Order: sequence, then structure tokens, then C-alpha cells
Amino acid sequence: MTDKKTIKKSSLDDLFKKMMADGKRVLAPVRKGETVLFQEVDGYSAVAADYVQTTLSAKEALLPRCEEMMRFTTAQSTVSLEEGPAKPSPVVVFGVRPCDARSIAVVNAVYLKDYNDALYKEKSDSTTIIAVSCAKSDEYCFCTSVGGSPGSTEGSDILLTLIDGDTYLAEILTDKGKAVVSIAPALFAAAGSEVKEKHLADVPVQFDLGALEKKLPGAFDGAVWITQSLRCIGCGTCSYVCPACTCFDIQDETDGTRGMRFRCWDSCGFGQFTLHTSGHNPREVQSQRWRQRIMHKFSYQPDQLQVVGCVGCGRCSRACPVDMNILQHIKDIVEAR
Amino acid sequence: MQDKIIQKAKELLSGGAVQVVIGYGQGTGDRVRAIFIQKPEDAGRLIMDGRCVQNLAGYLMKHEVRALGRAAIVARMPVLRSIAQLMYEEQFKDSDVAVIGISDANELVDLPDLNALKEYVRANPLKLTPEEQAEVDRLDAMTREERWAFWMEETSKCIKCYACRASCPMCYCARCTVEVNQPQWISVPSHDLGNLEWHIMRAMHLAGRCVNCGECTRACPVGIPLRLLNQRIIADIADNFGEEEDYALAAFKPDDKEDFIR
Amino acid sequence: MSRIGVFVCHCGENISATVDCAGVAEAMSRVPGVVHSVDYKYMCSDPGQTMIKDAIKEKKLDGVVVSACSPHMHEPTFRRACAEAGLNPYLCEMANIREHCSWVHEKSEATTLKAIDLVHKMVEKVKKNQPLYSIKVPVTKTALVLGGGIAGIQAALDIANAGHKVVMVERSPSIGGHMSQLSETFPTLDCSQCILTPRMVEVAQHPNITLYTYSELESMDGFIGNFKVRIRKKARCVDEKLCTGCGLCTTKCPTKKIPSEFNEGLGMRSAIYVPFPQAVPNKPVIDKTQCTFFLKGKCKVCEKVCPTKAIRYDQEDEIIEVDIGAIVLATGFNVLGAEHFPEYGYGRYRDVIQGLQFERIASASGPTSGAIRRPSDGTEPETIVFIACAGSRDEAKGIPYCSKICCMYTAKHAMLYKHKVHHGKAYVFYMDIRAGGKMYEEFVRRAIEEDDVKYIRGRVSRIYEEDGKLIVKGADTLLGHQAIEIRADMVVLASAAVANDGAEELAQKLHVSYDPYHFFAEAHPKLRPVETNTAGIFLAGACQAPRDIPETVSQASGAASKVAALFSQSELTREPVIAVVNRIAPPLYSTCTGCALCVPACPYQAIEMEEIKNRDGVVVKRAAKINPGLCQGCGTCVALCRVKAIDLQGFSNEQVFAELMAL
Amino acid sequence: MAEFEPKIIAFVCNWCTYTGADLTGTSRIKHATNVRIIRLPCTGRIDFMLLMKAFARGADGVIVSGCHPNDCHYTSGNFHARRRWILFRSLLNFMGVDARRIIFSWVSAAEGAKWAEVVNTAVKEIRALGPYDEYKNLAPIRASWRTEHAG
Repeated sequence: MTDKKTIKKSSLDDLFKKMMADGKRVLAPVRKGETVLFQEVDGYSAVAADYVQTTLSAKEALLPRCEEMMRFTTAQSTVSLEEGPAKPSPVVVFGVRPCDARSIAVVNAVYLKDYNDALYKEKSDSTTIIAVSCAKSDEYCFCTSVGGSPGSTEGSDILLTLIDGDTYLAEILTDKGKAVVSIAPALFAAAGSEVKEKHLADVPVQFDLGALEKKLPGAFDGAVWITQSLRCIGCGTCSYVCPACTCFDIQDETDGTRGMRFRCWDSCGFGQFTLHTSGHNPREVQSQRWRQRIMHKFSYQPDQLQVVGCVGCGRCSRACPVDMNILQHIKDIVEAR
Repeated sequence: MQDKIIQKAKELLSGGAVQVVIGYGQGTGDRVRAIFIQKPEDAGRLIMDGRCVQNLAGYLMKHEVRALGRAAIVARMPVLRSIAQLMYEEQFKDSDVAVIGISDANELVDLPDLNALKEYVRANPLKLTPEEQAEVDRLDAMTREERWAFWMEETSKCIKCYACRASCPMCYCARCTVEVNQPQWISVPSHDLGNLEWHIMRAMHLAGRCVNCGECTRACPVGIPLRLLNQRIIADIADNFGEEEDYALAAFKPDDKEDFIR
Repeated sequence: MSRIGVFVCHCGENISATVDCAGVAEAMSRVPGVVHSVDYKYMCSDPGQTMIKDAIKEKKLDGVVVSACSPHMHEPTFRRACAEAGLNPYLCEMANIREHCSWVHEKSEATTLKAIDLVHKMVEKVKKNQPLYSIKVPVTKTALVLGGGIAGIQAALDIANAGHKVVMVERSPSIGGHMSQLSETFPTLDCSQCILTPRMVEVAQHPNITLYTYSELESMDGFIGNFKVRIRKKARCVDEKLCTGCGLCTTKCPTKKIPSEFNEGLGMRSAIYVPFPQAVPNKPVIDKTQCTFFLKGKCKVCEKVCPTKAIRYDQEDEIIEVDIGAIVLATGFNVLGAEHFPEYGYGRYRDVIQGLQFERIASASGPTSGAIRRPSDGTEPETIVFIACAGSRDEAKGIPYCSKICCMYTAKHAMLYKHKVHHGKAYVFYMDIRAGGKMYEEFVRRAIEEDDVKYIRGRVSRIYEEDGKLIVKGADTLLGHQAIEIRADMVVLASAAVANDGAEELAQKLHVSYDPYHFFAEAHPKLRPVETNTAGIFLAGACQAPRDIPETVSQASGAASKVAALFSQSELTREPVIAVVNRIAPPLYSTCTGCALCVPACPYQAIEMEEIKNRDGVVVKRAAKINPGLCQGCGTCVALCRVKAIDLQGFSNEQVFAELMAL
Repeated sequence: MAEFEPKIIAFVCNWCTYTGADLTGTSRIKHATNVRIIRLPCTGRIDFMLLMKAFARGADGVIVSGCHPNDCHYTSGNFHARRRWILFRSLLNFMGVDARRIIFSWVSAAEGAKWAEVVNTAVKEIRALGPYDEYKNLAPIRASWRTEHAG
């Protein structure tokens, strides 16, 4: 049962300080030149205002771009695993957009469903998501087309919605959310009859997800993939900014007798992603990789994991150096006869 | 200008000289994007204005684009330079490509073949603009420690998405150095060392080849001013070696000057 | 897992005096992949090599690191030993813990730790070594001899007599070199020309020798067995085929007051000239810088008088290209110029001369027909002073070395003088007398004891002219630095022997090393004295260091025998240290991306682009291809290759990387 | 406290500097023990990435040395290398990498004494600059390995 409270914008700094005093690291969107990135902050004043979407998603709190998996030492004929560094303190991620919060379910489906990934689980358990509803959207946003909304609570521990210039409606959604409130109960007030809906951005539904999911299995051999991806240059930007992309690469690094294993982001957009040792590459050209991206998110993942691999945050389209607009491409596929 | 390009594209396509024209068209919102015109009647979609800065030369080497047939490419100066360099690097020949050249003065340039293009590029050597030079100088004026802090801050944003590489027409290698793992020269993970090594390596591998189109910086999703590195090298090449060679690192003069070798 | 054997050499005490060799061996035994690690007093000795061979067999080693001296010293030794035990020789590496460690550091823990590092890095390298197979290349059995002095003559004749072709290139119009200028030779006092001239003629007439005089090396490419040489044959302005050497042109030439190089400026020659009567070839050359026709456009006297119409004013330099298998460098030496001796008044006082000038004066064929006469007034000097070490062993003149020949020829000069001017007084100022050589010491004693030459140990501080005499001021250090003043009629300086003009430039053309004095460097001072660091290029005579005639001749024969040995095989084997372009599975075939930027960077034009075809014969890509015959293994392309598609055998990316990561 | 002993890695060509360093040995000219030589055929073979990796591996300084101009055994390897170093050094400096820690020299096969001097000067200079932790610690494997596990 959702507990609704209010909190003043002016109290957020206090909340931050109290959470930090409680031993939590607080990550929040910080403006860096033209980008807005989640970074550890020491107060609310550092938090960026007035942006539609962060440049990178909050996924990194749970799935870092480069993460130590284990460390080892080698001797004459043995390899021994070593204890890693001390566990980092619990994290509160503030300012997550509802679409990003929804994406956690997609990542969870990969890392916690069939196999329980200990590294991920550890982070997942110790991370609290304070999301903030979207009052603004742009032409790239399409959360409503993939089952989300600018005020969706899915995946958040607390969802804040600015209901007047100074007051947030705080929906306390989980035990982790309650734990945050309990750190600074005085900062929260009981909510009245406020409703968030009228404070949310208007994001129109752009395509019929069901129709897309039906269409894709038969579209594998179509020419659309080539046409759409002619301008795709094969970088990994879309995957790396995507909150729901989960693929990783494993890299070992050694220094003398010491070694470390890292898990690093990877992208199906890269030519080498599927390269076999034999030299054979089942996805030899970019159009096949583009198809994979769309198929995986909108067909394979719904089939296998019962989640749609896209939350409509629009980041990939915003960040794409060559203006590959996923929304436009999907609409074209749905509308094609 | 735009009309002339459309006209030229129509001619090339209808005459059968090319099967595809690579140019700029309307993108999302006020963006422009690369478009691939295959029919004369679609040529009207071509756009030419101040937003059309993406270096399209890389598409000439893309498998699916090549499969369309002989291409004409709308080419401003950086694209012309890229084509000249790619030609020097034997990546394509005259029969592969026609150019619709546009001068820095925004005039259509008649470049009937790639040799003409090569001459044209040679006649307009690569130079940094005063503004670009000033930005390089601004960094040079910092202390070493400040520069280190600057680049550490910038490269810490790097996520190794390789958009800089993918967007660069000169980064066409079949297997990039970072993917060479016997031995693993460049640390792959996106940590401080991996990021720094990647960007040093990339700048060095573009030394003498970079055409200063700025695509890497535009492509970078986290806004790292990568082209500064290439611009430093472009200035160094001009200062130290002059401008004659096609590739400064495969050439030398017995009296090349330096002031640091003991 | 590798099975590496490590063999740590004590080199007697050369290494073990400062490095804990047993400690190094022990440390290596703990390195993963090392299955055998021992130390021994002399690894290069027979028992030492046997240890290695036995270990290879018993422990089934797949890599060997010999930790001893420089690989330049014993790498071939140990690689051969490994090969004899059935291990591919290129799976053996040396760690240099002598030259680079024990000899340059004091005994300390740091020294041993460094040795451990040096050995460890080679262990890591050898793990990445691949078996390699030496490359067979054909040998062009023609030798190039650069220089036509006694060194070149001897080498050329020896090679030619062994049945091989020789191309001899001499810079001046005639062969003969400095030896042809000498009057008599020590210690036998036989006439230099009498023993040399027959050899010169033999060279000219030998069916296996092609002689190019008045010619210089233009450029050299290629490598041992397969050099390509371009020779610039300078225009003589005389058709050598037509010229009979009658000499009419030289006698009729109106320009006659040109100081003769052969006579060291003590005699004169004409503008069209033969340097000396016994010159080989006996064909004149027009000195374009002096000839009236070339300077003023008219004269042509020589053309008019020539009975065979052999004069060719419009003759141009000719470039001759030859394929060569080996090169003997015999370009000789020079003597220190006049400008270095202001204190002796050389160049200012006409009667202060240097040794080669005295040779001409004493020579029967010289300007005075062998009579000892002062250059200034032609009188017979009553008192003569010889100054040894004029420039030699003098840091201030930049010549710290001993010129080696001066002690002997000064004694000879003094003797020749006394034999001709019996009543004259001869003084020799010297620092030390170095007369090591067969009959040399006896020769000097004879000068002192039989010919009454006065030897004064000390240096001359100054010479000045006074009343037609040269006042030589010096000190006798054996008499407690007693000041000495001699009123002499003539002074002879034993000027230092220095590298020949253009030696540095020539070394650079041939890619051979040279020392700080521009003498060419031998591959090893003791064990490879006639070889250079560049395979197939050998040294003879004073271009390497000051030498006398017997030494020069024996070294020339040594070089010739090296050439003959090389030519005795139809193929030679080369180290397989060459670059290769990788091949991988389709569809990439090679990681080479075909950018072709390595092509212009290769110093040997060894890289070309090739088309790779699939099994249907369709060209799938273009990739670089290294010609193994031309590649010399510098690795410039390897460093340049962005995708690392080119690698260098023996110094591969994996090997070098492994070395670095071990440090 | 003991003096800081810098770790210096030298990349040298086989024909000039390596042989020159041999001559240092043959001449018994004593010098500091800090330098470890890696032998390559030619300076032309020295990839700039080797220098980068040397610092990543924990070097405090690097020496690069080969034949004097015009003396290259392979004619022009050192000329190519020289251009490479001109650009590489400038780039490193522009990125704030401490280019003073890379010492470039020409040492011929005859310059045994010069090699000793290059080594001693390098050791002195790098010692004065101190450990290059700034670079070494970029890699997590060096920065975050707990000291009790240090190998």
C-alpha cells in the first residue's frame, strides 16, 4: 500500500545530509557542460535542474561500466582468489526518471531471474531509488508507448512529483523507501488529496506495442533493417546510454603475479560482438546488428523474460551521432504493410 | 546551393553515373542526418545548410552502402580531405565514388575525378582556424598538472562506446588496436587507465591522417573535446614537418628538428 | 605450460664477483614455467654447453635462457648448442648480466636484483618465442673493394685469385694509395714502389678484377650476398680506350704550376695529368678546376696534340650499377692537416714539413730525385729535427690515440737522412718509442746506435724562424726538463694519422658503425676484427685504425678470406628476423586493413600490396606483403602498423610485451 | 629514510645503443642500477604503446635510445622514430602526462661513456621527480589492491 507524503524542495538538502550521515552515498544528476550525469554529491545544491533526461542512465549504480568481479594471484603452478576491496556503502540514487526506474525490472530479469548474479544482487539490495516524475518531455520520449508513464512508480522506492513550485508529492513505495523516510521523518508531511497526474508531462502513445510484438517475428528477413541502418555507424552509444541494455564483456588484467577480472559494458552494435574465434561472424554487417537490437528488445526479451527491453526514455535517439531515431524506426515497422 | 546539389544529384542518378547519392536530409526535429538517395525523383530531399557538418566519408566504406553501387557523396572540405586520405590509403579508387564538392566559400567545386579532388585538397592545406588554435593554446598555457586534471576529468566521463572511432572516417581498421589482445596493448575496461590509453592511442593513430572534421567530438555522447588532441598533432605536424607529405609518419627529413633528444 | 631452462654463467668471476649467480638461479627456479635453473662457472665452455644440451634432452626443455654476456658475444654459440640438442635455436635467448650488469655495478643486492630482472624478462620473452628457420638467400659472387691502396690491392688480388670477381673502386685517378708515395719502407728499407708497382699492374691486368679509378661509391642498397651498388665514374675527359698513355698531352699542357697531390705539394703537375709515372691506369685526367678550357672556354691544346684523338671535354660522370655479394672497405687514412700546428709553424715556414712530404723528398722518383733538400732554398739541411707525436696522443688536438706508425717511420726518416747526409745532425723529439713488431725495435736501435740519430725525450714547445734557421725550443724530460734549443735547417712533423675525408659519409652510406674519430668500427675488437656490424661488409687497413703495411696486408688477406669463405657457398643463411603480415581465418584473412601506409615507411622497399583471393579466385581484400629477401628486420613497419597486423619475428609484439611486463 | 630508487625501463636499438651499453660494460664504467634495457632491432621498432605500457607497468621513467641521425643500421628507422617521438611527446605533454619522464637520446656503439651518463642523469632526474604514482595508479589493479595482498 503506497504511503503518500509531501516534502518541501527546500528540505531535500537536509534529506541528503541525513542520508549521508546514515552512511549512504547519494548519487544525483549533475550538469557537466552539455551533459547531465549521475555523480556522487554532497548536497542538493549540486543537483542539476531543468533537464528532460540524464545523458547516461542510473543503471550504472547497479551495473557499472567497468566492475571488478574478482582478483587473483598466480604462483609457480597455482592461481589463488583474493579478497576484493571492502564493500561500498549503500547508495541512494536521486532524480531517477520513472522510465529509468522501470528499466531496473529489465536488468533484474537478466541478472536475477535464471541466475542470481551475486555482484548485481549485492548492489541491487543496497540501492534505493528516489525517482522524480517528469513534468517535461521531448520529441524523443515514448514511455507511454511501451507501457510506462511520466509518473510511473514501477521500480522506484520513492517517487517524487513536484505538485507546486516548492512541494513534492512523495509516494513511498517500498520498505527501502520507508527506510529513507525513517531517517528524516520530520522532513516529510502527510499528503492531502493531491494527485500527481495533472503535474505530469504529456507523452502521447505513438505506436501499438502489441502490434509490434506480433509483427517482428515475421520481419526477420525484411529489407527494412538495411534501409533503416544505412546511416548507422556501429558505435555502442545506444547500448551504453540505454538503461535496459545488459550485455557485458569480461576482461582480465594482470600486473606481474596479480590479476583482476572486470565486467565491462558491451554492445551488440559492435562488429566484434558476435565474432567467433573461427573467424565466422553470424552478424557480419551492421544491418544485422541493428535488427538484433530491435528484435532483442521488442521480441526476444518479451518472449523469454516477459519484459519489454525498452522503456521509451529516448536516450539512444538523443545520443545517436547519426540520428538513428528508434521511435521513428519502430513506427515505420508497425505501420508498414 | 541546395538546388545545385539536388540538380547535380539528379543528373548523376538519372544518367546512371552513380546508383546512390550520399547527402544530408531532414532528421529528427531540427537535426539533419545522412540520407542515401537512390532515385532521381528523391533528390529533392537533399538539404545543404549550416547544419550539414557530419563527415559522410566513412559511409563510402560501409558494406551495405557499397552494395548499393557506385556512390556520389556530398562533400565539404573535411569530407574531401577524408576521401583524399582514404584514397592514399588505397581504400577506394576512382571507379567507386564521385563527389559533389562544396568549397569553404560554399560554392560547388567541379571535381570530375579523384585526382582533381587530390589536387584540390593539396591546394588547400589543412590548417587550424585561429579559434581552434586559440583553444589548443589555452590548454598549452595551463600547467602540466592543470592539463592532467583537465583530461582526467574529461576522460573519466568516457564509457568506451567507441562512438569516436565509429564516427571517424579514418577509423576503418578491420580490427582496432584495442581489440588486439595478443598482447593486449590497450586496456579495454573503461577505467582511468583504459580510457587514457584509448585516447592516446587513437590520437597517435590519427596523427598525420586526421582531417579535423570534428566528428569524434560531435559523436561523443558525454561531450569529451577529443578533437583537441588531434588538433594539437595537426599543429605539430605543420610546425615541425611542413605540409608536403601524404602521411607524415611514413616520411622523414634527415634534418627534422627536435630539441629533446640528448 | 612452458618448460624453460635457465643457465646462469659466472664467467669465471666476471659475473659472480658482483652478482649472486646462485641466487639468480634460485630466483628463476621459482618463476612459473621454469623447470630447470642452474649456475655454472663457464657456460660457454665445452662442459657448460654440454650441461645445456643434456638439460634440453633430459628435462624436455622448450626454451632456454642463458644468462651470461652480451648476445652480441655468444648468442650464436648457445643457439648452436641448442640446435645440436634438437631445440630450435631461436628458442634460446640470452640475458646480458655481464656487460649490462656485473661489469657496470658494484657488488650489491641491487646488482643481483637487476640481474634477476634481466633474466626474468628473458624467461618471459622466451615463453613467447616461436621456432624460426633461417632464410636462404643466393650469393652474388662479386666483391666490391673500396679503395685502391695496398689494403685494397691485397684484398682484391686475394679474392680474385680465389676465383671470384672483384670490382675495385678508387677515388683518385690512380691506384697505389699512400704506399706509392713512400720512399723506402721500415724495417727493411726496401723501395716501396719496387714492391708495390708489380701488384698494381697485376690488379689492372687480372681477368677477375674490374677497376674503376677516379670513381666513388654513389649509393648502396641490399644486404649480404645481395648488395646493389651504384658507382659514380667521374668524367676524366679522356677516352680511356683510345688513350695510349703516351703523355704528350701532359707535356704540352700550358697550365703546369699546379701543386702535385702525389708529391704533397712539393712538385708541380699540369692540368691534364697522370699523378705519377707508374700510375695505374696510366691514363691522364683533366683537372676541370684548373684547365684553361674549362675555366676560360679556350685552349684545347691537349685535344690538338693527342695522336689518338682521345680527349673528350664533354664527357659526363657515368653511373655504373653492379650487383655485389660482399664489400671490403679499404679506404685508408689521411694525415692531420697543417692548420693544427700553429706552434710548429707548419704552413708558415716552408722548411717545416710533415712525414709524407719527407717521403717524397727522400724518394728517388720525388721532386728532388731523392736528394735531401730544403723546400725553401733547395739547400741540403745540415741539421734536421724530427718531431714524433705531432698531434697524436694529444687530447688538446682531439687525438688521444697513438698513430702507431710514426715511431717507426720517424726512425726510418732519420736513418734515410743520415745515409744521404753523412755529416748532418738528426734529432728526434719523442714521447715514448713504440717499436713493437718484428725487427722494429732493432731498427730503432740501429738508427740511434749505428746512424747516430739523437733521440730526445720531450716535447717541442715552439718553432720560430731566425736568420734562415728554424729555432726548435723544447725540453729534455730525461734530463730534468732541461730546456733545449736546436738551430735546425729543416723540421719534419710525424703528423697524426686520421680518418680519411668522407669516412663518416661513406659509413652512413654503407650502414657501418664508426668510432668518434670516424675510423670504421669492427664487429668485435678481438674476435671479429675484419668484420663490421653489417654482415657482408669487411674492413682492411688504416680505414679502421692507424696501421702499418704488414698489418694492413695481413688484415686485407683476412678480409679477403672472409669474402672467399662467404663466396664458397652458393646460398647463405640469414637470421629470420624479418617482418611478417599475419594471416587469419576467413572472412578477414589477415587483420591487415590494407592502408598501405607501411609501404612508404620501409627503408628497403620490401613491402608491396597483394590481393588476397578466396577459394573461388575472387579478390576479397588487399593486404601488405613483406618480401623476405629484402626485409632486413628493422621493425619500423611493425611500430607503424595500427592494427598490429605486421609483426617482427624474433622481436614480436608478444615477446617484447612479455619482457616489459616482467619488469 | 632510504632514497627513492626509480624504476626505469630503456628501449634501445640493437646496433648502436645496445652495443654502446655493451661497451660501457667492456670499459667497466660504473653507473646506477635502476635501468633495465629492452633490446629491439631499431628505434623504428619502438611502438609508442610500449612507452605507455611501461608507465602502466609501474615505471617511473623511460629511456629511448638509438643510433644518431644518419647512423641508423637500417638507414632511416631512427628518422621515422624521431618523427614519432616529436608528435608523441607533444601529445603526452598536451594531455598532462609528465613527458620529462621519457628521456630520448642518441648513443652510438662507440659511446659507452655517454650511455653511463645518460643512465646516471636519467636516474638523477627521475629521482628528483619522485615516483610516478599519478600514472601507475590509474589502473585499479595498482590503485585498489589492498596492501596486504601486494605481490
